Amino acid sequence: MDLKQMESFIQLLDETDINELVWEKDGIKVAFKKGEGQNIPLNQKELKGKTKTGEKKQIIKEDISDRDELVSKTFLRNDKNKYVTIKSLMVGTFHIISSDKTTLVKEGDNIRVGQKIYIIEAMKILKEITSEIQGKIVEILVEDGHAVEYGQSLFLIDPRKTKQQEGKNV
Amino acid sequence: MDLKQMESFIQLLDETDINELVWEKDGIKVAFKKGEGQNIPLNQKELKGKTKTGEKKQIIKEDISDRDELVSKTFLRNDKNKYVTIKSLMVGTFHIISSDKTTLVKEGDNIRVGQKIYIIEAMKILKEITSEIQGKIVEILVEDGHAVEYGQSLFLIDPRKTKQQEGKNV
Amino acid sequence: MFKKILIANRGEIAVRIIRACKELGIKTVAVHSEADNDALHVRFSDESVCIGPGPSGKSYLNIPNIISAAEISGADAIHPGYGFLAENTYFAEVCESCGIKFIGPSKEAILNMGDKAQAKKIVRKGKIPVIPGSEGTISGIEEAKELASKIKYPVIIKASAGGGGKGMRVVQSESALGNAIMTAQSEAQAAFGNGEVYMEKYIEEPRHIEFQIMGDKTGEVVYLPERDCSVQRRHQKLIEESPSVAVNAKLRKKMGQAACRIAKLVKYVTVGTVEFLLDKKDNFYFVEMNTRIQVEHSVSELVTGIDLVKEQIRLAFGEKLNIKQDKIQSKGHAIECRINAEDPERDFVPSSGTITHLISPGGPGIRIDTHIYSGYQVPPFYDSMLAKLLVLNNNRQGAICRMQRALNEFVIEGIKTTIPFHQKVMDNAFFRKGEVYTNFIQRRIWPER
Amino acid sequence: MFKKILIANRGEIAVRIIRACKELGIKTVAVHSEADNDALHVRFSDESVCIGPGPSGKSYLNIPNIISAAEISGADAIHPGYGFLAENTYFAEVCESCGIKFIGPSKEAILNMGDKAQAKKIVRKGKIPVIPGSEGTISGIEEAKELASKIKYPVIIKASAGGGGKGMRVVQSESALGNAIMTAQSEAQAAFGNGEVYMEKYIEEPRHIEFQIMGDKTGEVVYLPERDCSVQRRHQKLIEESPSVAVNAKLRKKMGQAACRIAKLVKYVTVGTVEFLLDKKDNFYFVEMNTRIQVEHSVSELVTGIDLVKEQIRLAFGEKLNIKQDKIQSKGHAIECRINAEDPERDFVPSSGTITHLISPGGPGIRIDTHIYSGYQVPPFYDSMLAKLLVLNNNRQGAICRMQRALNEFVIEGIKTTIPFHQKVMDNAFFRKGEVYTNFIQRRIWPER
Repeated sequence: MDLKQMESFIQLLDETDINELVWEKDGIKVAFKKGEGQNIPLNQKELKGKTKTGEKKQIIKEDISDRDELVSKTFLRNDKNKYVTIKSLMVGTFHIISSDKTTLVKEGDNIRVGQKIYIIEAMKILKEITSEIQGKIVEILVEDGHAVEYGQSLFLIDPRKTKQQEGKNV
Repeated sequence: MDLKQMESFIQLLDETDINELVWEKDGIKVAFKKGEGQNIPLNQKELKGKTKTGEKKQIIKEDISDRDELVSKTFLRNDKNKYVTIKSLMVGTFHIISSDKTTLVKEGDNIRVGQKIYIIEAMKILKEITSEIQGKIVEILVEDGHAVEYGQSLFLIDPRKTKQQEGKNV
Repeated sequence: MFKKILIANRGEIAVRIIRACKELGIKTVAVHSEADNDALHVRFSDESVCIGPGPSGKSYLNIPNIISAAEISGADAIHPGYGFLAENTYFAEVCESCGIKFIGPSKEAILNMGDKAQAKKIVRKGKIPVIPGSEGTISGIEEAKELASKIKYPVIIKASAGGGGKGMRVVQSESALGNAIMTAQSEAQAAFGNGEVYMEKYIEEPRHIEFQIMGDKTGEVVYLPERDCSVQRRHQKLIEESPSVAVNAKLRKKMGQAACRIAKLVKYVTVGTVEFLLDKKDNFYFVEMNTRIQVEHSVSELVTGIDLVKEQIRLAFGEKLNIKQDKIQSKGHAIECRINAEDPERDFVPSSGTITHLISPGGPGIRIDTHIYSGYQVPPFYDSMLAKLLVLNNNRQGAICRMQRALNEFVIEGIKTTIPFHQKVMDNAFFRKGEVYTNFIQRRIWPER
Repeated sequence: MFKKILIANRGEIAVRIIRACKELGIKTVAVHSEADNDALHVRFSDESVCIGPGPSGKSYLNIPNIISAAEISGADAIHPGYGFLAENTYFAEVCESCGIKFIGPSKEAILNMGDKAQAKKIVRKGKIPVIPGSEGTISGIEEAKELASKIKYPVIIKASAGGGGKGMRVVQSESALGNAIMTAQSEAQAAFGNGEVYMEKYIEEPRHIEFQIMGDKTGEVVYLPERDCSVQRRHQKLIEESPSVAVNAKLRKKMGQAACRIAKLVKYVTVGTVEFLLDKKDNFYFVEMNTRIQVEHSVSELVTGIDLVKEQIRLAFGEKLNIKQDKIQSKGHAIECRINAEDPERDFVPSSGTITHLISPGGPGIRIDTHIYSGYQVPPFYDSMLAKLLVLNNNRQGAICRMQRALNEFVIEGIKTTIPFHQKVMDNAFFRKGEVYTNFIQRRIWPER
């Protein structure tokens, strides 16, 4: 990084409300930090309150080179109140295709309470798991035949979807 | 990551409510951090600037049960631009009373540059130390015959006092 | 050798087992609760599987999830550590039925030694003394008198349902026996709703002396020099050392051989510990056998140079003992202090929270086994041990000095620890003289409590 | 025994000396620069005195302030550690004149061994081989040929003012000698402005083998098993081990006795080290003697169980050696890795800053000597060593495995360290086979550099 680059950085930084910037390459490390305390409008502060540490970490881990991906994930997370995650309470192998080759559920399916949605294989026993909620499957997060641990997210469910539909159906 | 990419990042970051972002790839590391919040009134910011860690620590070390003492010390420190501290550059025993029993200086004395103000005894040798500043001795911080280490504060000097007096004397 | 071992434990012992596996070139799978996501055993292992929420009943004791974790990770053995499932015969059985090697003795050995009455019966067969006393409860005073005169006074009357000193009476002579039994019975009735009592010979100021043994599948068993674990609080060991000041070479051999005999009686394979009470006249009595690796195994590792966890894994795999009894020698004196997250000033109440600052002792003759680090959050769900601080030196006096300086160096901020308690013990004149019996803490450290 | 010792040093060695003093019941005074206000040696000592600003020329090398600190604190001895004033005869003299015991050999011994030419003269008297070569510089080609044929080819021509390979030529036969001298002379002239060169026998792929010795005032001297310090970068040792794979019992005795003979020649009291180069045919040559405790002393402590710093203090006080030569035995194999704040990927450039996260290895067979902790700021003023990580195991293979797992456990975040370098070495097939000579790093690890 030369002086020219540095200048443009500083200008860029000055125009935004980014406060700190660290750039490291081949052992060269450049760090910028703006003065503390700056007229940030109230509404921005409010927005900030919504970003939690856990989420930040996740975003950081993702490959930021794919910007659309980043935006979509961020969108999902900002919208997380809308969706419900079904997590595994058992350790084992996740199956969505039953032994008779039928697929139990797929993305886009509406599921109801008590519906068989997946199978966990543990200690050579297949255990069928039924849903405790109703809604639409937005995403299936684990592939058939993969191992899952306790607390691992399996399905992303939009619980409002079927409510509306059910409303119509009734 | 080049400058172009960085720019778009910074813009992106500025538009979102993401606060912090670290990007690392093949030894290149880029970290952004936004301002922490903030319309702090200007006068408060100024006050903050004055409290340094080092000072805080010293105040904490003192016996806070004696509140008057604390206040006076704090006052002194807030006023520190006014006063100058003479520190020891040697390790040894501090003497303000010379071998012929005369006291070299006392609190309230005006001292001038080059005046013998104390003696350090080190390796059985007495070394006379002269002042490099002029002013009035506000406080002598070490008792005669006590050991001092490098950097230890010995005298608190009000450098303006003699200037005024000298003004009169001239 | 095993290819991959799942460690069904947490804390320092999980880390300890991973260390042994790494040095043996065996892959490791850590299982952990949600409260232990950032734990060192998770960080140090090759793979990790979350098996449940914080409370151990739902995670570290969750047999289906642990077995399933072994299956999905392809582990061919499970090391149970100590506590949790380490002496659970059902777990050992499930492992066996799933084709996973349980790293410990056979389930029959665990069963035989786990039931105290059964264990004593076996041990008596081997002509090893157990504390004499009534077979079951006593009721009739005449029967009691007869037994007492047989086992000789002093005797102690204990509540069958009891604990904590309630319904307990020491009797010095026959004239006091009748009254003592009646008081004990009514105290027991009041405290536990069960007035049954039994009688045992009363051992005055005994020491807790235990022998580490190792056995292989050919039936060979060796013992390591004894550990003295007399510094206990409510039967919880706090300080262990080796060798014991109370055991000379002759007694060591006698007790060690007794320990080996017991192990052979149950065809013991892998590592285990035989615990004895030792009275002031060098009489010793079998108390129990621990069929697992123990917290204090590291004391014996320090004095002998033997890596017990590696040996345990090797022996469980079916390898033979590779050291002869006469090659096992003590190279000095070792002491272990258990540093617990407890407040010794407030009756050892557990302390949880975040460790804000940590400085570990170092330099010559120091060993630390811990799972904590600066910034570590101590979860409230598990036992309170934070670290084992061990020292080795040429003799006991030197080891105490070294422990004192190590305790002084040990900085753990953010939570209360038992470091001040250990400093008090190391300073205590009776401890320094080696006059330590199982009542040491209540008698010498906090007599008022 | 001394009542109070001032430690004229910093970092791990200051902490190490404080540990020895604490175990001996001796009070300690730490001196420190302003950059070391929060250092562990300041925290662990009984008293501390600030002696100057960060740069060591004004603090740790400030003799008047150090002596004065000893006087005001009433210290009766000064331990200089290593580096700084440890081999400064003037400092030793000032201590003596002020009635403060300098913990080291006599100033005559330091002087005799400090001057390399003088040292070689003394050593030759003791019939111990030094590397053959010219007494001074060489100029005439005939003179050079004569010498070379006497000491036998290959020979090496070195710049008198030199270093870093400049003005250096290895010569295999007489036909190449003339040219080599001329090239070396002109290279030396260009590089150092001084064209003088000298000749030495060229030792191909030597090992650096050193012997720790201890001497008392009665003139008795003993040696400890050798340390192999061949893993060096620009004459800086990075890894040390004991014993050496290249030294058998017979050679050990021969070299150890030579080391003792040298120590006796200068009436050496306290601890010191005699360094040799060892060629592939078991010929060894005296290189120099270090008249102080060394960084790598801990390697010998681990294998022998002897506390060298305590012995050093005892011997300096005038006590006699309390161990006989035949009782000094190796109890296994020890390896030390120096963990430096340097970036091995960028030519070992020093790295300073704050240690943001620290996890220290632990468990069996690990020793760590360090002055760092989580939150510690590495000052830019001093040498870059952060920690010494040592392991002990039954044999070399086991020690390497243990070092590998310890290096894997060691987490130091916030600054660059040499941990990845050490991992690379432990993985290296030549290192594992023990084929390690002083050119190991350039030949086997980074041949391109």
